[in-house]
Amino acid sequence: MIHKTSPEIGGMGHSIKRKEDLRFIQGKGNYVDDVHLPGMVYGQLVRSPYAHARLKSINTEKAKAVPGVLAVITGEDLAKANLAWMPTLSYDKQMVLATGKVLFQSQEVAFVVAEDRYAAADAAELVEVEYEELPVLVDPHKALDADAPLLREDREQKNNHIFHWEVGDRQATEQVFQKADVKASVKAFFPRCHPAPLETCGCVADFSRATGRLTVYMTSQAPHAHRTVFALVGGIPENNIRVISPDIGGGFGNKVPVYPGYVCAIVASLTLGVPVKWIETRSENLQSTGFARDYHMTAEIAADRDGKMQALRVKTLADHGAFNAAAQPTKFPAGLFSICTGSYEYGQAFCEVDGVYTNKAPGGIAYRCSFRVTEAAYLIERVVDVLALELEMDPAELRRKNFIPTEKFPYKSSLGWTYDSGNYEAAMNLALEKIGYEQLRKEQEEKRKKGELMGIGISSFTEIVGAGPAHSFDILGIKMFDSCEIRIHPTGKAMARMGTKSQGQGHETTYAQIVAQELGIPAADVTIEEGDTDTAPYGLGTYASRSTPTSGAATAIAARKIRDKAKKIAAYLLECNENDLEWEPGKFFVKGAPSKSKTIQEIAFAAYTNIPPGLEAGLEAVDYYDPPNLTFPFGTYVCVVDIDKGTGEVKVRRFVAVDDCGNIINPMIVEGQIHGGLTEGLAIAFMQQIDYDESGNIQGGSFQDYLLPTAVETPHWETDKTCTPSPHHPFGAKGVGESPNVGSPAAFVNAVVDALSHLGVKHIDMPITPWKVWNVLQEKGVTT
Amino acid sequence: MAKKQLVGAKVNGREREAAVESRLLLVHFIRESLQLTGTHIGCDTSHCGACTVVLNGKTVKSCTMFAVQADGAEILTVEGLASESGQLHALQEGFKQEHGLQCGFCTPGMLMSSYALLHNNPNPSEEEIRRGISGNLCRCTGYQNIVSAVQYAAAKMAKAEIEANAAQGVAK
Amino acid sequence: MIPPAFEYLRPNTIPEAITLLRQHGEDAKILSGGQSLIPMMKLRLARPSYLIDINRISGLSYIKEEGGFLKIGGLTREAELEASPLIHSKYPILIDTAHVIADPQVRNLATVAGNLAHGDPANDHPATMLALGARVVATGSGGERVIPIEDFFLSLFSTALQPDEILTEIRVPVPTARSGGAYFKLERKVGDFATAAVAVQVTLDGNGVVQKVGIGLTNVGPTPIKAKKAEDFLRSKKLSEASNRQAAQLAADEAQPSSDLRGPAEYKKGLIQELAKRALSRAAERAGK
Amino acid sequence: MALKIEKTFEVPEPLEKVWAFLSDPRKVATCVPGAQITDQVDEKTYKGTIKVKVGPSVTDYNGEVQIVRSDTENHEIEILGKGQDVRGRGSASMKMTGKLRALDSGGTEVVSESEITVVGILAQMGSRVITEVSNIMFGEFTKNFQARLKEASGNPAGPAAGAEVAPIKATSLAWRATKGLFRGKSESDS
Repeated sequence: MIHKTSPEIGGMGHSIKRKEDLRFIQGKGNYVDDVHLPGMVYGQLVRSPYAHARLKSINTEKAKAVPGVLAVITGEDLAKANLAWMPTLSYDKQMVLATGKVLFQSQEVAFVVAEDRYAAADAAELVEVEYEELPVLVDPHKALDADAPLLREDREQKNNHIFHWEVGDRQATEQVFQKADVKASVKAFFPRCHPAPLETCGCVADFSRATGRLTVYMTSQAPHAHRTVFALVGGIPENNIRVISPDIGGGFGNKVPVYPGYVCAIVASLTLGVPVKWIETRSENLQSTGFARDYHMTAEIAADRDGKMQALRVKTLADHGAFNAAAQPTKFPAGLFSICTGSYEYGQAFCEVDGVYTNKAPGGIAYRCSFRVTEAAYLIERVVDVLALELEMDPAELRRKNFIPTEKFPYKSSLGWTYDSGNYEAAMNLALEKIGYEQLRKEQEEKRKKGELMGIGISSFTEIVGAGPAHSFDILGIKMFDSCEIRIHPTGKAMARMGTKSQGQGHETTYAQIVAQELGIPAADVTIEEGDTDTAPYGLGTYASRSTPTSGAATAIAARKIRDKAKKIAAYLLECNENDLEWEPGKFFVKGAPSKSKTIQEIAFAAYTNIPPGLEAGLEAVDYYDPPNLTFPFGTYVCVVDIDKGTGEVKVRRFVAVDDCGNIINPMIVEGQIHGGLTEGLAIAFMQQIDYDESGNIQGGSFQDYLLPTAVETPHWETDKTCTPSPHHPFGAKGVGESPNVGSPAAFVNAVVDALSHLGVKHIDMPITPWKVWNVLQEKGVTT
Repeated sequence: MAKKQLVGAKVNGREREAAVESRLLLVHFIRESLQLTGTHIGCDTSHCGACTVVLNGKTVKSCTMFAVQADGAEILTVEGLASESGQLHALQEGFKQEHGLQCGFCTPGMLMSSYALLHNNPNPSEEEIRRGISGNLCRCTGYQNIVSAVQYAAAKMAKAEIEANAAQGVAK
Repeated sequence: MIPPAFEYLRPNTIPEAITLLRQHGEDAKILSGGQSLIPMMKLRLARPSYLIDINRISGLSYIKEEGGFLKIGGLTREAELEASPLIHSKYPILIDTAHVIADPQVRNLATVAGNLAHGDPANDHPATMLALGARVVATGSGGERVIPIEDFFLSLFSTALQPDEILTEIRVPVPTARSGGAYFKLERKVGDFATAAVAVQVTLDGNGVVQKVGIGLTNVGPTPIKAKKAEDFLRSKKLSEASNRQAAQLAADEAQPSSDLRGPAEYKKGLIQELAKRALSRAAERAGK
Repeated sequence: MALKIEKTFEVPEPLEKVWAFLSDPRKVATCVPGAQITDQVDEKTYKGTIKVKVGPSVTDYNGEVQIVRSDTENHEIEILGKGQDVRGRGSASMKMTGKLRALDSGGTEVVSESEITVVGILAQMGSRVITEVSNIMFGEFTKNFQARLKEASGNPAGPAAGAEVAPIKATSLAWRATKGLFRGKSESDS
């Protein structure tokens, strides 16, 4: 366990109040749309109403005639600068502004720049685009049909197949299935959904003709990576680009990719020599930026009669939309989906995924998810429940029987991951105890006799976060380390900068606590700064719950480097041998003589005023941390639902979340993250879907139909924790931001299915809307 | 350029004025004409409440109102919540103490809705708080700590009132 | 999102407003609460050249009982309805209704009259007013006329208001003793339009026999629907679970929903049936008090 | 989105007359609320406009009407109408198959099947209304069709083309389309 510092120091384990809050509660945050530069002008995108159409002509004359309009940029204009297309992080490319044809509804077609947003909006409406509609491909199952329209004419490969990827032993798995006593399977669709952070994406691109420098204020979860992308794609020397991520109003993976709007604003600023602001509307955000999931999955489990699992087989069709723009840095086209073995032991497992193009917006891995772990966790936790039904076994009991035993960690999974640590049964036992599982089962039995419907759903998920080890991850070849630079000022106060970027996770507080923990400098005396590529050390940004596993680790290591130097200074000041010194948070003292000590503040002062001979002045350090492995947070969630037979409404009566994310920096912040993630999970399970009709029209393209729960739909969450530290992380932490979103959808769905299982129901696809439940009840002859 | 008209309003206690197009949304008047950027835009369709301000004592979504409609009105935005001397409002304190915010984007709107809620109902139940903030979306907190924050503020304001009354009693 | 340009007009009296309506005809639009119109303008689906803001016309915001009617002024906001002690004590069905319209901020601006005048079958007050047997007062260049609510909704977004008329008052007959009403709505989330909803108002005699009954349905057809067959069935019947069940079935038969993102048509019919049962029993319960 | 409307109705006119009317897009267009033929491209193809309107909300489409198939023997016709929103925000098209059958009464039965496809902002925002609006428009069309035929019999030589039917009153795709967005509240709709 971690040594607990005093509340004054406020190191790890203290629920100290957030440092960033003061500006936000006073309306003094600085989000990208708050950035106002002299001479700034405004851009607006013109988008395609068609999902698939040939571009016949674009006439910008009327638009240009609107007073205040400065420029209208089209794909043809960009093509002249070789910028009509840009690379994606998944080794594909994506149109910045359409040339030739459009491939999804709301695709970017032209960019209007005007002196104010009102004129830009007026002009955007006057850009005349002539389209010739083409057959639309919406159903991914038809993407590979011989008569399917070919979407990507730019590729050499003349079909809509993007990739086939498989892992595991197909034949050995097949053999186990052939001999198995019991088989369970589920076909589960994880619908396309969208992270929808409350702040949409946007930027202010500011190119100075005087200095030749480009400054881009943008909603970026990965400012350094974006700077490199701009340098590589735009040909601007990287030292002449400065990316600043100001305060970000939520990201959830939506602000990882580079979007055409950013590129257009940059091009416009380069062309016009004035700052250009581009801010998405909500509909633009929902309709064109990084969505999540859209996985059509089948899972099968082979088991013996006693419920011991023997093999897992997974087959998936992945709908990537018009471009493979999944912003994921793994070497695997389906990201970390092969974590689908979950918390269980099998003899064999096999997983295959095929990716296809459709006439839908590109993206795929956003929404509080470590590169497809959400799909994986949902699928395995769903099929385990189906197996429990087949075996007529209690789903908790079945899980208990198959959990990877604690003593087997680090555990190598049949699909190749090395789980760092886990104690799955402890988390499940705590969750079951908290919710009163036995009692609830009895209640359910009674209720069933009376014809009432209640269900209990369990999800014992395993996460895989903290991208990531250099052997498996990179962005454009850049390894997925992350960084921290700490400077201790002469008065003993500190400034630390990281390569990550908070979007609400509270980094200004938690990183300060790590420094406080390691150096004994009160967290209040440590200022954290992220997001400015001119000042922060290079890093790959914040997503996939990677900040604590990577930059958090770098912070601890950098602090330890400082401590090492501080020790030398202390020895000099105390006129003793370094080896005679002992450390307690905040000071070095001589072994056996605690009164002979030097505080870190005294040492800091000496580092600038009384430098030991042979040592360089100052007290700072930087660390670039490449994690040796990923971390594997886990937990068990239990959900209780009641179903209204008359309306099909599902009410979440209780929800207990037991999380294990190793050692915790700030329990208050962790709990807040879990509340937020569970609420997103609730929305995914019951409300949210970005659907497309057969003509490629987006259904759910505004908050009218893309439903975000309010305080009224959101239940009261009950949280608890177990603690199984990561053995390889410098302070045993694992990362937590995504666990609640990864683990909860299965708990909700399992609870609903459990409520209906005695009627023979085995699965209902998300989102579980009242009408879907009602339809099932009608089918099963249940009436009020 | 379209013809402009003068709009004047008392914003956070100060008379402010600007010449605007009749179609200028109130939220743009506040954010751009007056440079009070605490009020945010999150959805454009009147669903998210990030643009909530208190207008003549009532919360409104400033993205769904024209600036010309607010001519002569009294407007309170998040920037006007703390006292002149910088003393935080009980709600602001509550949001910090109870971890009622994460990314901070919905926070100004949440604060303004909570402000109006407590004004009308100083001792709301949890259900009333949840209903009271149902026009404001938050993507980060799951609302639980926002509810706690409002409860914190309600308790603090009630205590302050009791103390103020007691002090008045003593004075008498 | 940015609305197209328009000219803003702010009359101080109803006659002025009517003159402006006549003057600008189809190019003009009345702006009262604006909570429906402004989002449409921002989407550039509505592009009036003139907006006639009637919010500064005095004397249009009131809730009072007078001459056997509850009178609600043309500028009365939903929030005012919710806050009214009179409405709380005597018209709980209106509280039920106002409470489930959009959200608090929208209700601070949105008007009850606008909710009717919009002619949207998905709006909530139309069904309630059908159940209550309300009348609306239309003021135009020809003066005032009173329109029974059942004659008001003509078609999708089409009402009996003439182009130069403004809805200036809603009149609800003051309920007699042993009256009660309720509004039950199922929505995908708070603030959403109804997937379906049912309003019921009943007056019983001392033996629990139905003297008067009104049933209105929300968002299950091109107009708000008055469930006449269900009403006819219940009249002079003693309310019971069985009669409620049968009436609910009749109401469902009268619904003409279409399938959409809120659910398939059959589901909506099923919902009407279920919600009608619940609204009937709640209305009866309230009538008994 | 696509939806189908199937409708069978009768007109008290002889089959041949109905057939002649139905085979002339200029005449048929006069029955479509808000539609107008502006130009003839070839024997079977015409250019036109259609306005779907209510109050302040107007959606104007420019497009073409084409007789795709005409089976004089069996009195079956397939007409395709396609229009693009003049503001570039989408399109609408309708494929209508009409089949005529002579009735003993001397009148004609019209069996029609229409497939309507809407693309763009209206389809995004108002899937549910499109069904209702289409039904209403189709109802108007039927009424107009019957009326025009009657007029035509009163004045058999008079060309029906060129006349314009007023857009359907108080019914707008656009208006209804954003229903969720305007959350049902408040303006006094005049």
